[in-house]
Amino acid sequence: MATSTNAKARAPNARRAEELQEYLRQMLLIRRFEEKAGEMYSLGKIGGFCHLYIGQEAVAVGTIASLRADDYLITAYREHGHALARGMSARAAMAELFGKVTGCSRGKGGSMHLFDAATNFLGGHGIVGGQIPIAAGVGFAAKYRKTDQVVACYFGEAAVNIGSFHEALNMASLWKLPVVFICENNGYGMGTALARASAILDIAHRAYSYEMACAVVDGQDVFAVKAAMDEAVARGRTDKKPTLLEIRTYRYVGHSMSDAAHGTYRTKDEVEEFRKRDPITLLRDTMIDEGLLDDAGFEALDRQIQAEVEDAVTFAEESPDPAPEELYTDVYAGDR
Amino acid sequence: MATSTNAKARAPNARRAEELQEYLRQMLLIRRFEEKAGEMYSLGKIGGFCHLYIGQEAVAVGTIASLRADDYLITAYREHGHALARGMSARAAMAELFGKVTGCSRGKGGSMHLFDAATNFLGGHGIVGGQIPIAAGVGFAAKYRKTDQVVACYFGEAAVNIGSFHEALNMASLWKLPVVFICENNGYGMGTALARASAILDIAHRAYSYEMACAVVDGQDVFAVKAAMDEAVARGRTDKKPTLLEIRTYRYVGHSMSDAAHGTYRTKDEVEEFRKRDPITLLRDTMIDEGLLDDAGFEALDRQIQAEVEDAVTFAEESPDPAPEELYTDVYAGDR
Amino acid sequence: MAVLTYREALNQALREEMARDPDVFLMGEEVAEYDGAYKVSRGLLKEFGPLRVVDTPIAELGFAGIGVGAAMVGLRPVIEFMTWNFALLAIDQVVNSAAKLRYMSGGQYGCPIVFRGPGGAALQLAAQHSQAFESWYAHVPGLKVVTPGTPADAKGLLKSAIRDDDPVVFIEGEMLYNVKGEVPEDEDHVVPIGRAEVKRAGGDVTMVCHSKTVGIALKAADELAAEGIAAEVVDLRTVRPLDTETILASVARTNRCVVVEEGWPFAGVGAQVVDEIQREGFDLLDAPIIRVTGADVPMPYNKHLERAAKVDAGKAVAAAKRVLYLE
Amino acid sequence: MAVLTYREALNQALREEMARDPDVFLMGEEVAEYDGAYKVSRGLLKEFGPLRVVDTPIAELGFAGIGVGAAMVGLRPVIEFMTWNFALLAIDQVVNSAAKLRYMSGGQYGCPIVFRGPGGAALQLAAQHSQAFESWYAHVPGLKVVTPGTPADAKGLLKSAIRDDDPVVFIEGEMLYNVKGEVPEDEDHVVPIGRAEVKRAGGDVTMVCHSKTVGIALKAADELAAEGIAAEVVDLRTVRPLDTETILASVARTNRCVVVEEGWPFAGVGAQVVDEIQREGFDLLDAPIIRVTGADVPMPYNKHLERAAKVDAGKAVAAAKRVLYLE
Ligand SMILES: Cc1ncc(C[n+]2csc(CCOP(=O)(O)OP(=O)(O)O)c2C)c(N)n1
Ligand SMILES: Cc1ncc(C[n+]2csc(CCOP(=O)(O)OP(=O)(O)O)c2C)c(N)n1
Ligand SMILES: [Mg+2]
Ligand SMILES: [Mg+2]
Repeated sequence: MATSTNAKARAPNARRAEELQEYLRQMLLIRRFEEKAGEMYSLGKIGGFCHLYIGQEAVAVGTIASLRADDYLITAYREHGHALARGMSARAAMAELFGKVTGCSRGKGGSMHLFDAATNFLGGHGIVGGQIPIAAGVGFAAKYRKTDQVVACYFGEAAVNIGSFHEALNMASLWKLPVVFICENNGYGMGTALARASAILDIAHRAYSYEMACAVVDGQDVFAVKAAMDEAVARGRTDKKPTLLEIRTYRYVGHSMSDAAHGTYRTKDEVEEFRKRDPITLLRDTMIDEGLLDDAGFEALDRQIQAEVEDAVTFAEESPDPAPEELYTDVYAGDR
Repeated sequence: MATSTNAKARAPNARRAEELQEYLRQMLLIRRFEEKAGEMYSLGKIGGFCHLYIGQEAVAVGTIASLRADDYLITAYREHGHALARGMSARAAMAELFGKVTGCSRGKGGSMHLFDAATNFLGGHGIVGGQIPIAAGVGFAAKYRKTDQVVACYFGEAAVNIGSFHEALNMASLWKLPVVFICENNGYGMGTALARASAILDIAHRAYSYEMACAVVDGQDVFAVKAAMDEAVARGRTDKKPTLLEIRTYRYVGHSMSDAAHGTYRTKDEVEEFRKRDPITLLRDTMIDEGLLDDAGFEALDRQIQAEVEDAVTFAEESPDPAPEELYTDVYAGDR
Repeated sequence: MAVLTYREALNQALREEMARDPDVFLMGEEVAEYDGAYKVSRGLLKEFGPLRVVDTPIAELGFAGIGVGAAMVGLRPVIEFMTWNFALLAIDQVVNSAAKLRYMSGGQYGCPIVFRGPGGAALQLAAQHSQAFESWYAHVPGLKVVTPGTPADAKGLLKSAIRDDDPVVFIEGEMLYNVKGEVPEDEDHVVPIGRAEVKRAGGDVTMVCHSKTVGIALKAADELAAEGIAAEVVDLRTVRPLDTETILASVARTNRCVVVEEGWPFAGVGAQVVDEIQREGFDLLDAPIIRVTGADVPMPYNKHLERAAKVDAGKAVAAAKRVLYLE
Repeated sequence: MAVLTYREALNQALREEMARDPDVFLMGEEVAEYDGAYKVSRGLLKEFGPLRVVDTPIAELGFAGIGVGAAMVGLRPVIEFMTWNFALLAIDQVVNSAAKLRYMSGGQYGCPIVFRGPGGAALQLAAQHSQAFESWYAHVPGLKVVTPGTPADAKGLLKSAIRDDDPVVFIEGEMLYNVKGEVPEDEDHVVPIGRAEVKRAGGDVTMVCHSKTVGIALKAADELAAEGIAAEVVDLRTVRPLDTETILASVARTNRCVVVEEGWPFAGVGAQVVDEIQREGFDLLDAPIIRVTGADVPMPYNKHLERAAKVDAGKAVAAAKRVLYLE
């Protein structure tokens, strides 16, 4: 595993404080947002399929921290975390989950399809693997236009067994496309453990089939994630080459809101065990160790974030539904 | 590359003579059959797409020699050679190319879709990669029934970049299916050289992504092919595990009858260079060296085979077309 | 007769057919240890073991092809697609392999396989997860397409599909799994493929429906009855082959027809029904046939928009009145 | 006007649009160094270089998705499928991504992409290589489906498709590539998407057709004219959106209609045409509409069987006479 930057070795300085503070804020925002989304789902305010990101926060935050504003992101249906880390407001995200016209996708996309053109957030996609070739296509566009933009493409470890993954990675490597393929290995695709779906356990090694660079990364350690992503982004931006990152993480909750918290496919103990390496706690502890944070500071931040999430709920609640005519708009370009 | 059994080291004996004679007969039959098919295509006796196997004969013959009668084969559209090596009569094959009711597929399949249930020949398939998961399914059936049958699955090197390949190999390895995946690497998919389509040049190494055994084999040397296949078949039959064989070969002719012999994607010189390691010549020379054949014997065999092919043409020519009602039979089980 | 849910009826059909024929196996994502994403395969792993109830990786094209291969050599695979939306990835194997093998091989190789799973829209699953593709599959010779609307039909048709020697596309209603109904307990309760059923008799207007719209048409018929209009509800049950005879016999009685289906309008199943009726029963019709379909848009997430996009009894009632020139 | 083949007309359209807009690029199997499997892209690599004319591995799903991604961020990809048969492997990207992105994103991301290639049956290519899928794509909201039948339409419609801001499924006739016709030389010759054209006027019977069946219908009209029957040939040109207005205007003149299409009958394009006519023009019809379609079977290899499976002028003539009650 890529080793975490030894945090203690660095002298605390304002820039680092700010940076870590921002990671913490984002991770906590995701955590609180997701907890609230789960609650709102249970109350029937949110419908459809709703996949929470709790436990995986350091992946989105650590990777997105490496990106520039003009880089692109694309991901699957478990994407609230990516959207928030990329800077979507909790309001726009929550309103979308509520199906309101103030939502990032005007209430037409829902939990699985958050989009945000303002931040080059190319959306949540619902067909497993579908976003992987699309990401390669965005990388192709960067190459075509001779920009130095990079594309971050997220997918679960269960998506590496589908044809899209294979075809896209082959072409991305063949054509030297600036894409970072980020496999969030949380151990399960719905109820199926990695070993029951993949003939190989080190997902990263799939990269060898495409002569692609790869790394296995500790996804609970935001520093490790950031460091690995920095390298991968540089490889894309400068060397114009793709990377496959396997980021090992864990989801604390069920696959979706209709799945039991641990289910029969894993034990409660296993979940508890993983919770011990909580990415937020790890970061908080590092910050406290480094003197960048104290308990009161953490509590204050948490309160502030909880208020932000509450405000998002109120906003979503009070926002109007799309007008009935919206049923027929956005099918084609001309019809709005 | 797997090394060829050193032919000279072995004492000539009757069994070996018979075996080599049979390889030679099959390879020559394929060569003459294909030459004739090309001729008949030019005369308009054969229609549609017609992909010849000239240059690749040792692959079909060497691999099929390792199989038992109850094993299965499945392949793509360039399958005349596999069908003949498996024991389909030249008559049934030629009549199918002519679209006659006496053809192996009653004239309904044509050049790309030879089938022969009597020899467990599961056909020629026209969608690149389509036969690969089907082969895995046949292997699954062998496992399900607890037989020790093995499946030989053929495809070109251009097929390894398609999703089917990836999905099928992963499941075949995960579930330990007795399949030999035989990639006939003839260097080109239509006009596209391997290096322009695959990010990795050693196709065999794709197997590592699936923890599958693999080998690179000299496809012009029938002994090397047979030896590698023996190993792979044993792995399937006994260890119940799949293998990926990359068999390096070359097609002397165009991709199909509508493609120029060498085209613009390769030089005439390249083709000539490869012709110098002709699989039939190599085998013949070995046999002559070993005292198993002389020039006269070769000529006699060739004449006999040419007569067999001529007979197949006459048979095809004189056979009736399917009756008009055949248009509506074989759509569903009940309708014949 | 037992009262079962549609889900239980399907589960029984699978269990009975697997018990009856050792060549039948079930394969798909989450069908084994998870008991099925929609729990249709509940208990089957326990009963039949991991060789006959097989969890797959997410690889629709691959495992559909594996099913085809197993079927070619005589097994009877039941391939579950978690939903038919994902089957788009596998459609090449369904259309280019399963549907054509018998023909291309001149009758040497058949493909006795069932592809099954839920189709149509559930609740707020948005554009990629709310699609009804039966008209696509029904377009293709070599396939049969079965779309049961009740628990009894679900069981009887799934049993028939598994015993059928040809590839069957078996589309379940995602919203029907919890619907209850009487189901014959007889292990040999099979419903023949290719026969529609008049689910309710009535002389004023024919309502043709299938799958989820059966319940909708029946509800509409109730509402119409309250207004003194007798609607005849014809449940296609099988979309391909289409039971034109039963449809025409009904239209001969009513002279008016509405077709209610869940999917998009363009070249939907209803278009074919209309084509058959106007061609074979041109003189029977006293009014044009009206189709009630899902809106011609990708499905929106917002629940009000979604409701507006979907067919419902009210829309079917309105259509019936239109063909009766009542509004 | 220049006389060009359909192939040359397409080639010109590509060349002109690529010259006009640097965001347009062509990608697919063998499109560059090989000049296209059917030579539609002849010379383009030379003219525009390897970044804009891109050979791909055999990976239809992958490169269709790459096209979608490039289109999302504003390029205008033209993705060539070597034939539409192989596009079944890519259909998930066409239907679940391209067609839905604008809607799912609430209008933020469009997908200005053209998927193009030959469709339908050529000669003796057998079951897997001889299929017409336009009714499938036309079923899907979010897509436009264009099927030119002449060189002029091929050029004008391909230019429109490339300039269109939505995903266009552009299905060329594999048997039309060598057909010649007059093509306007004007670089701004575009044919609007969504407009049918009366290719021949006549008052006795309407023949609706598209793509390869345009020539067939025109030939049938010639034969009918020899017998004193005036057929009006309506070329749909665009299958989705369907130009119902032009169809109905014609049927209003003729009161009789035949629909000729290459594909299979069940829920084909013609079924939708029938549905529209009988609904909007019920009182116009003096006879049922008859459809002439490909046989409801996988395509056989044998040339006589194949000929019997295909639509031809003779079958169209017979259908026209039937709707005129002449036989
Ligand atoms: C092609 C396809 N098949 C099946 C599904 C249903 N499905 C949704 S999520 C999922 C599991 C994916 O697991 P993974 O890729 O590991 O991502 P995670 O949910 O763990 O984030 C499945 C099977 C789907 N959406 N698309
Ligand atoms: C999915 C698909 N895409 C494209 C084609 C058209 N096509 C037929 S053969 C071929 C090249 C295949 O090359 P390879 O796999 O190396 O086999 P070879 O022809 O060399 O034996 C292509 C592109 C096809 N049949 N199927
Ligand atoms: Mg996972
Ligand atoms: Mg090749």
